[in-house]
Amino acid sequence: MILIRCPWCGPRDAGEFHYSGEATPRPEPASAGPREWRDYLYFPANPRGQVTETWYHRMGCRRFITVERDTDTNESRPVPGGPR
Amino acid sequence: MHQIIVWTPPGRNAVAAVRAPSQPRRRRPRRYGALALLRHGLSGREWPRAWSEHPLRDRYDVVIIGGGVHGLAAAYYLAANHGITDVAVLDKGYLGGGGSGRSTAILRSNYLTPEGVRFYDRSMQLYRTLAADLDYNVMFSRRGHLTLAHNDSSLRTMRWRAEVNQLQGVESEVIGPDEVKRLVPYLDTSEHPRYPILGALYHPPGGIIRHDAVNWGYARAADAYGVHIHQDTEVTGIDVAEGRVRGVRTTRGDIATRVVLNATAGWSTLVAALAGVRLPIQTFPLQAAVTEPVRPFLHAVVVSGTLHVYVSQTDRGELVFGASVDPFAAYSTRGTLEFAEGLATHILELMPGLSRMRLLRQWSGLCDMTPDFSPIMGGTEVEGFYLDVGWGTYGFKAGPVSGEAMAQCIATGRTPEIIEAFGLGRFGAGELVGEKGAAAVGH
Amino acid sequence: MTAWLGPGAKPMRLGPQPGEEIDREQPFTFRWNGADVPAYAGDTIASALAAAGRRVFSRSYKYHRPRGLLTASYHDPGCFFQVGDEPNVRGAHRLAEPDMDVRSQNTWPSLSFDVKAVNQLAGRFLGPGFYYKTFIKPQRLWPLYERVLQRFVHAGQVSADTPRSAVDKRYAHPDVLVAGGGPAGMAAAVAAAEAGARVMLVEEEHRLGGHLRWGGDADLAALAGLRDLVAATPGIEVLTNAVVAGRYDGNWIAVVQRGLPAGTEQLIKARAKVLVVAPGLIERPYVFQGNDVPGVMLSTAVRRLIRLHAVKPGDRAVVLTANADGDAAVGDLRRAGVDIARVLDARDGQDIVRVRGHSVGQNRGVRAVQAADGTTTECDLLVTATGWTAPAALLSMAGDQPAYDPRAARFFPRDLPDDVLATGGIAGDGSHDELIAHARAVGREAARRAARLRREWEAAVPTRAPANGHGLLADGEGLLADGDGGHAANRPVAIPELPVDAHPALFRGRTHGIVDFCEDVSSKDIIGAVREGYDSIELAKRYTTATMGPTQGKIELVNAIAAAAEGTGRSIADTGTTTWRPPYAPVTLGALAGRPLEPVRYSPMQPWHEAHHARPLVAGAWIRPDHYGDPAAEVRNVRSKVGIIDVTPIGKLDLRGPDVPRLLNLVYVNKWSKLGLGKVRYGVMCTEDGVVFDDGVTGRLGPEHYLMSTTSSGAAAVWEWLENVLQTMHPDWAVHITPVTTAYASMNVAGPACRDLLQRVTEGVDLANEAFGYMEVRTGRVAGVDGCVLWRIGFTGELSYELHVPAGYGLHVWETLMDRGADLGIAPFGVEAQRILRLEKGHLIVGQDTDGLTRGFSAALDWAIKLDKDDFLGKPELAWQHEAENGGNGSGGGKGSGSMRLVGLQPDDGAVVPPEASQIVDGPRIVGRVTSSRMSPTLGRSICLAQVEAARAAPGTPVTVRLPGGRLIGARVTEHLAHVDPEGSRMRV
Amino acid sequence: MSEHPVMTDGTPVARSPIAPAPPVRVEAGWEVSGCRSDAALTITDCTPLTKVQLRAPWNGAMAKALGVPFGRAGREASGGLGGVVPPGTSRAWLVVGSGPGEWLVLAPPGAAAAAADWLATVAADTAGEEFVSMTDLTHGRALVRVTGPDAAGLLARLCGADLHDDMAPDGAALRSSVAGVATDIVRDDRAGPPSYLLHCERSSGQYLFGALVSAGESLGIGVDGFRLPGI
Repeated sequence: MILIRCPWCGPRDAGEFHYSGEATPRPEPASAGPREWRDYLYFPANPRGQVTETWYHRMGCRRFITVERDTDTNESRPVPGGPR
Repeated sequence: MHQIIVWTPPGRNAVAAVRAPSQPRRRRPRRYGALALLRHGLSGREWPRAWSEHPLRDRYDVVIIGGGVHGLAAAYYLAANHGITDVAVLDKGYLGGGGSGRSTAILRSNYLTPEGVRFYDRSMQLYRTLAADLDYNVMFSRRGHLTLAHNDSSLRTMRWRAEVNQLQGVESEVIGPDEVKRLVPYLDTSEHPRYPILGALYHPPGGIIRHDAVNWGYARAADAYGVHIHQDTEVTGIDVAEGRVRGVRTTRGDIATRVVLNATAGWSTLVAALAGVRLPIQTFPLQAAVTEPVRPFLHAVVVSGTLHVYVSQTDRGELVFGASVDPFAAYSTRGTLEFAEGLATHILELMPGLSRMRLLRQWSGLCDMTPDFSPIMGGTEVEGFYLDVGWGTYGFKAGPVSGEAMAQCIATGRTPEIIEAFGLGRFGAGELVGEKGAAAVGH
Repeated sequence: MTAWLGPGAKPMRLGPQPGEEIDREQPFTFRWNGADVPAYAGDTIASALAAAGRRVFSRSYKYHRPRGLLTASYHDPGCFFQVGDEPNVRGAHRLAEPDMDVRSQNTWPSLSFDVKAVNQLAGRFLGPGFYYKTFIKPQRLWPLYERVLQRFVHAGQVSADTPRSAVDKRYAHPDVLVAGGGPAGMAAAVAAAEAGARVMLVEEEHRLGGHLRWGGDADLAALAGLRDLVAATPGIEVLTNAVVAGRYDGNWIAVVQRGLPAGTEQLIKARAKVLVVAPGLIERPYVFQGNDVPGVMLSTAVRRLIRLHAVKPGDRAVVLTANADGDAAVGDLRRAGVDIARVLDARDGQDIVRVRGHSVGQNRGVRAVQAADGTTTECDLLVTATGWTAPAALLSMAGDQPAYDPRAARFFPRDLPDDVLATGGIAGDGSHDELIAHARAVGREAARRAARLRREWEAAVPTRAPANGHGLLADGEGLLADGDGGHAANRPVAIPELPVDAHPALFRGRTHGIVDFCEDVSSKDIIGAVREGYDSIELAKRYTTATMGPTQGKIELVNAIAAAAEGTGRSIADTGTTTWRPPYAPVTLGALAGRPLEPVRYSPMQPWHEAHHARPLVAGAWIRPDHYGDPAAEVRNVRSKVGIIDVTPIGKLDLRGPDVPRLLNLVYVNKWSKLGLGKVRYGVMCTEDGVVFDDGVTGRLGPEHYLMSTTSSGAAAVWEWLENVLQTMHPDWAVHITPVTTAYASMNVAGPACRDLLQRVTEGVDLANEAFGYMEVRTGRVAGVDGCVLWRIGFTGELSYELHVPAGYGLHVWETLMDRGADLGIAPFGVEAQRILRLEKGHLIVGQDTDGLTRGFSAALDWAIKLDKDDFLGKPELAWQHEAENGGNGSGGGKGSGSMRLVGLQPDDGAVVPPEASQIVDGPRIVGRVTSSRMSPTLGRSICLAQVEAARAAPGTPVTVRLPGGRLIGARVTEHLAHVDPEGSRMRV
Repeated sequence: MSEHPVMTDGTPVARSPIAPAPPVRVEAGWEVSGCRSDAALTITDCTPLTKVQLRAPWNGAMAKALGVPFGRAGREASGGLGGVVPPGTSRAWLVVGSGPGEWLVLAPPGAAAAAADWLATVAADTAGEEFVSMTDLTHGRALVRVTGPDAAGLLARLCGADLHDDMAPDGAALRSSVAGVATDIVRDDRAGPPSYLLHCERSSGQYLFGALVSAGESLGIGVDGFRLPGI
């Protein structure tokens, strides 16, 4: 069970969270064409190494938090400048 | 055998233009069989190498990245079906060290969509005769495959699959709890508060196979045709110029080639990126585990999508378990305890009698998940760069048909009908394949 | 020579030994293959059998050679027994118990006479992977061969009747977890605890002490001292007969406590801040011809037998020794009265060639040993002490790649992560004092690193009393306050280098022998496999199955690597090692599963449903009434009189704030800006790919107060979805969402008489049609309960009110309605009746009438989807689908699933109900499927909803439905989705 | 079929999702168990307590006025909580910082209106420039109290959060998974042995209670009925 360092609750088991994937900004729906939109929908960066992603602490503070995680080692830390 | 690469104008395919010998020359290794065993047993003579070692050439007609079942099968069919033998298969580790060697080796073709069913059924056909074709016993064991339904909606999906399967001529039917109990007496079919067994999708042709043997059999047979197999050879770069492939760089030297097939799993986005191609893939670990052996008691393959678990018993008496992919993306293959816990919890929901069996070993492989639980096969915007990736949790069972189709695709420069639905273009066009429904557990 | 087998076997129990772990005051007997065997408390099954003169315990996997004691430890491959209904019990570890029923495994018909032993003769033909090379043709025969292979399965049996164990798991949060309770582990634990750390000390054997337990007087004295220290030091939790089964990311440690009643185990999940690995070393067998003959034992095995269990291992022994432990074994054997026929010292180049055993008759043990100098010595016991294997599993799981040191002929840690340290034999050699000093330093350093992490974590949690500042301990406070002093807390503890003693590299002698005793794999097999091309250690392992058996390499790995290296001509270091996978030792499924914990949810009216024999339906975690006996009658009652259904599981979200309309506008495909007070509206949510995700109604209870309903299964997902929108897209919006699904007991009262009924029990709400119209909401007092919410909506297509009652009063209100409605003919209805009613009404169910790719327009939601809104989730894809389907240039492309359409469908023969999922075909081609179907009690004919190609969606279009089994029937697309009352007049009265 | 008693004042009796162990009595309008236990480890169904949720900016004026930060629970102004205490309620009300910008007020049965009034006054004092909302969750949640020296040991069988005194001392409030159910855990010793309030979504109450009782069997857990004021 990897440890997610919740900026609100402190270190907690990852099982308390719901992984909601890479943090990608939503394109401007008015202007986005199919290519851009489907890039956003279907084409993650999927890096090997550091990735910035969003987790939902559903069993805890129920905040969506931004986490930097290494996809090789699973070491993670909250993104600096988090809520607290 | 030397071949001349002729320049092919854009739009046409490099290898399609290779003048291949009409008859592939096959250096037959000494055949296996009972007699051979006897001979070697008596003489005590050593067996010839299953495949030979070669120096890395500086040019090949076709370079296949990934020495798993997909890459090896593609190499074998390029040679056997199309006479293209100037082929190198590169693997950064040992043969079948990736998904092919970590798979739970379950075979079935009871998918949800017609294109899926046709595709996997062709794979089953090839698997059935593979031992004889490769002169290597791959131990295909037809066991019957049961997908349990614990609630109305999964029972509905089972019916859906059964109907589609039958329309494609695939043996598949929905059976009731009593029939399920008859096939698998250890299952708890009593009034279960939470996960009652309401029925199952029964797929008699489904079964298991010895995954390593499949890899080794393809390697040995491809080698016999002159294909070069290079282990411990990692690709570090892919040269692309004027929109087409020129060569690959490896830890053991550079290779000039017009055709590269990306047949990797787990690393496919990284390999594709070397050629500047982006893929709609996220990589997740998939874990499996095996118990200590016990006397055979489980003959069918049992799957529960709701409980995310599947199990079969090997000829050695071990239970082999699998589940769905890990809950978050990663390139780690160290495995997790929660997988083992979930597995045990769920298997005991199904078969409470097993609580004294012991888990012996767990392991983990990497799965490339696509948005529609279907693979990505065919060409790319980079000419000569082909994809056989995105296999999620169901790549092993597709090994032979993928090899056959990709070989045809590369040799003819045309996408075979059987894989038309799986092109990379579908994501940009928003035309996803409808396997989503069936893929709760892709086994 | 004594007969080693069968009745009359000669007792081998010795007189009392110093430090013996048997209790002679507690004798008892247990059953071995049906015969009584005497034992003392503290005996393992195997030690009791050995004391009774038994010597052959099992048969080997492939060749069915007789096997006896080898290591006399948990890993002993010859001692797997069936105990009652428990298979593969480690007989050299499991303590014997009175009346235990122990049986040998893998023997048929009997242990002494085993017909499969013929394989020994066939052995030369059954080389590694022989099965890959035969049974190839004819293929139809393979299944037959397969069944034969299966008969050779080498294991015990499980029973379908074994009760599921229900032992609770346990979480632990030690600062330091020490894996291994030998001298080093004990010293490290004490040092860490002295430095203020909370310590968990885990030992796999039944007592602390490791090799000191079977050592000489000095060892026993040292052991007593260490045990006293552990007992006297506060803060150490000691677990014996427990094993550290795995180390996972985040120093998540799996500890398995064995020896609970009836052979059950408990899983302990420890979040250790620092892990100290101190497993000691495992003695390695020597490879030579006959090395698996019963009577060939390791030096540690004979010392354990003599000193722990007072068992004489044999009468006449030859000893091959390469180290001090071998020498010590010689002494122990002498003291035990074993006649030492010969001592071969490998350090002087002496060696053995082969062991000859009795191959016939009762005695299958060692007969003679042939030495390298050509001499042959008669004996019944051969003891080898040829070196050690480092159990590097935990290091490897921590990401380390242990390094081989040819001088010591074993592997050592290479580089470990910050939160893992190693001490004891796995880290090096040296005197007892040197090892203890190393262990103490490691323990203190572990405590220091743990303290650093503990301060970090304490600072990160909001739960600590403001009194201790924000949780930051000043250096020296708390941990490490005593002894090393605070300032030391950030200075690494100097860990002394342990010496590494030279040891002769002994793996294989001059002949070939067994490497993997579980799998019957010989050195010849491995070398052959390597030469055949399976030349990486991983391929060789997979091809020969060496190290893949129950011991998982713990005793045979290095010998296997050595054989592979011999085959390739590479060095052992270059050959490398296979990756150790968890668990370190096998763990029962029962322990991993623990007590079944499956959350189950009940509505407040559950007692009533049970009392009225409702047939339960499992819906996710909810248990709901499917029906109360006759769904069709329940339907008719709703259409003619009044029915009541418990719909508590319907998701409910309480929405408050000025920006709620903006939220609704964004997440629903339809418009919400102008929802009046007291009004209710149906809404559909799509995901960003335009696929239908959930639906429900939302009502406006107050100026800034809304109540949203979702599907039962979608409740949690929709809540998370909305929070996601608010927190990540619009943190500026003032909206508070509170899940209130079970704050209300929800019941739908439906049917012509439902208004009469409600009028009898409702206060403060005018139920008249003109005062409280269709698709409106009110709050009031029902059956004396304040704060009830009444929706007037019509999922069933009848006049109906959905009541949401404060949950604590749900049962009261339900029972009141049943009482007061009796004369109106009220009857409960279940989920099945509701499904029929909604199907008659043509209401879709998300996930049944739609699937994972059904975009909004394909669900016939054209009327709801407002593409003229600036934005809503999923709009772009829906806009492109619309464009593509309405002759636009289709820039978005995608027939995709856009080509399908949800329609009403009626079979030409109204008596036929095509089962749900029946396919709609055009010749061989699939052009749609039936998504819902029932016999309509109201219309007396079969009705369906179906997904068909858009081209066939026009009302009146005839289609062909393929029934299961292949029969084809005709059906026709209906004008509306609704089969009953398409105008909706019944709901609006 | 259970009869449904009605209070003298005509209002019906409320029921907890947790079936009361007999003898069943009515306390403050709620059906409760009348059984008593003198076991060292006890479990009590406290569902009848009033539970009012407050939402406001986690670091705004309302938060300051309440004086209870996220992660802590408090009854009085002292102990750094510096908050407002409803007049005349002294120790009777428990204010829990249950989430960032989320508070839970636990009060004796039937005090919902009073609690709301009090919170409204507090909110009013903050000049109301921030968005504040209140929801009565008395019927929407189940509430259980486990008390005894082994209480933390019991929870350690079902919950992965570190409840050692240095991480979760008296007055700690955290939400985590207990037996797979999202649960507010409030350490509330009341100057006695360690005691934890467990607060979860109502329909899982019976399941959670059952899981705690079975996990507590080997620790000799006893069921102790609800007693006023109960907080």
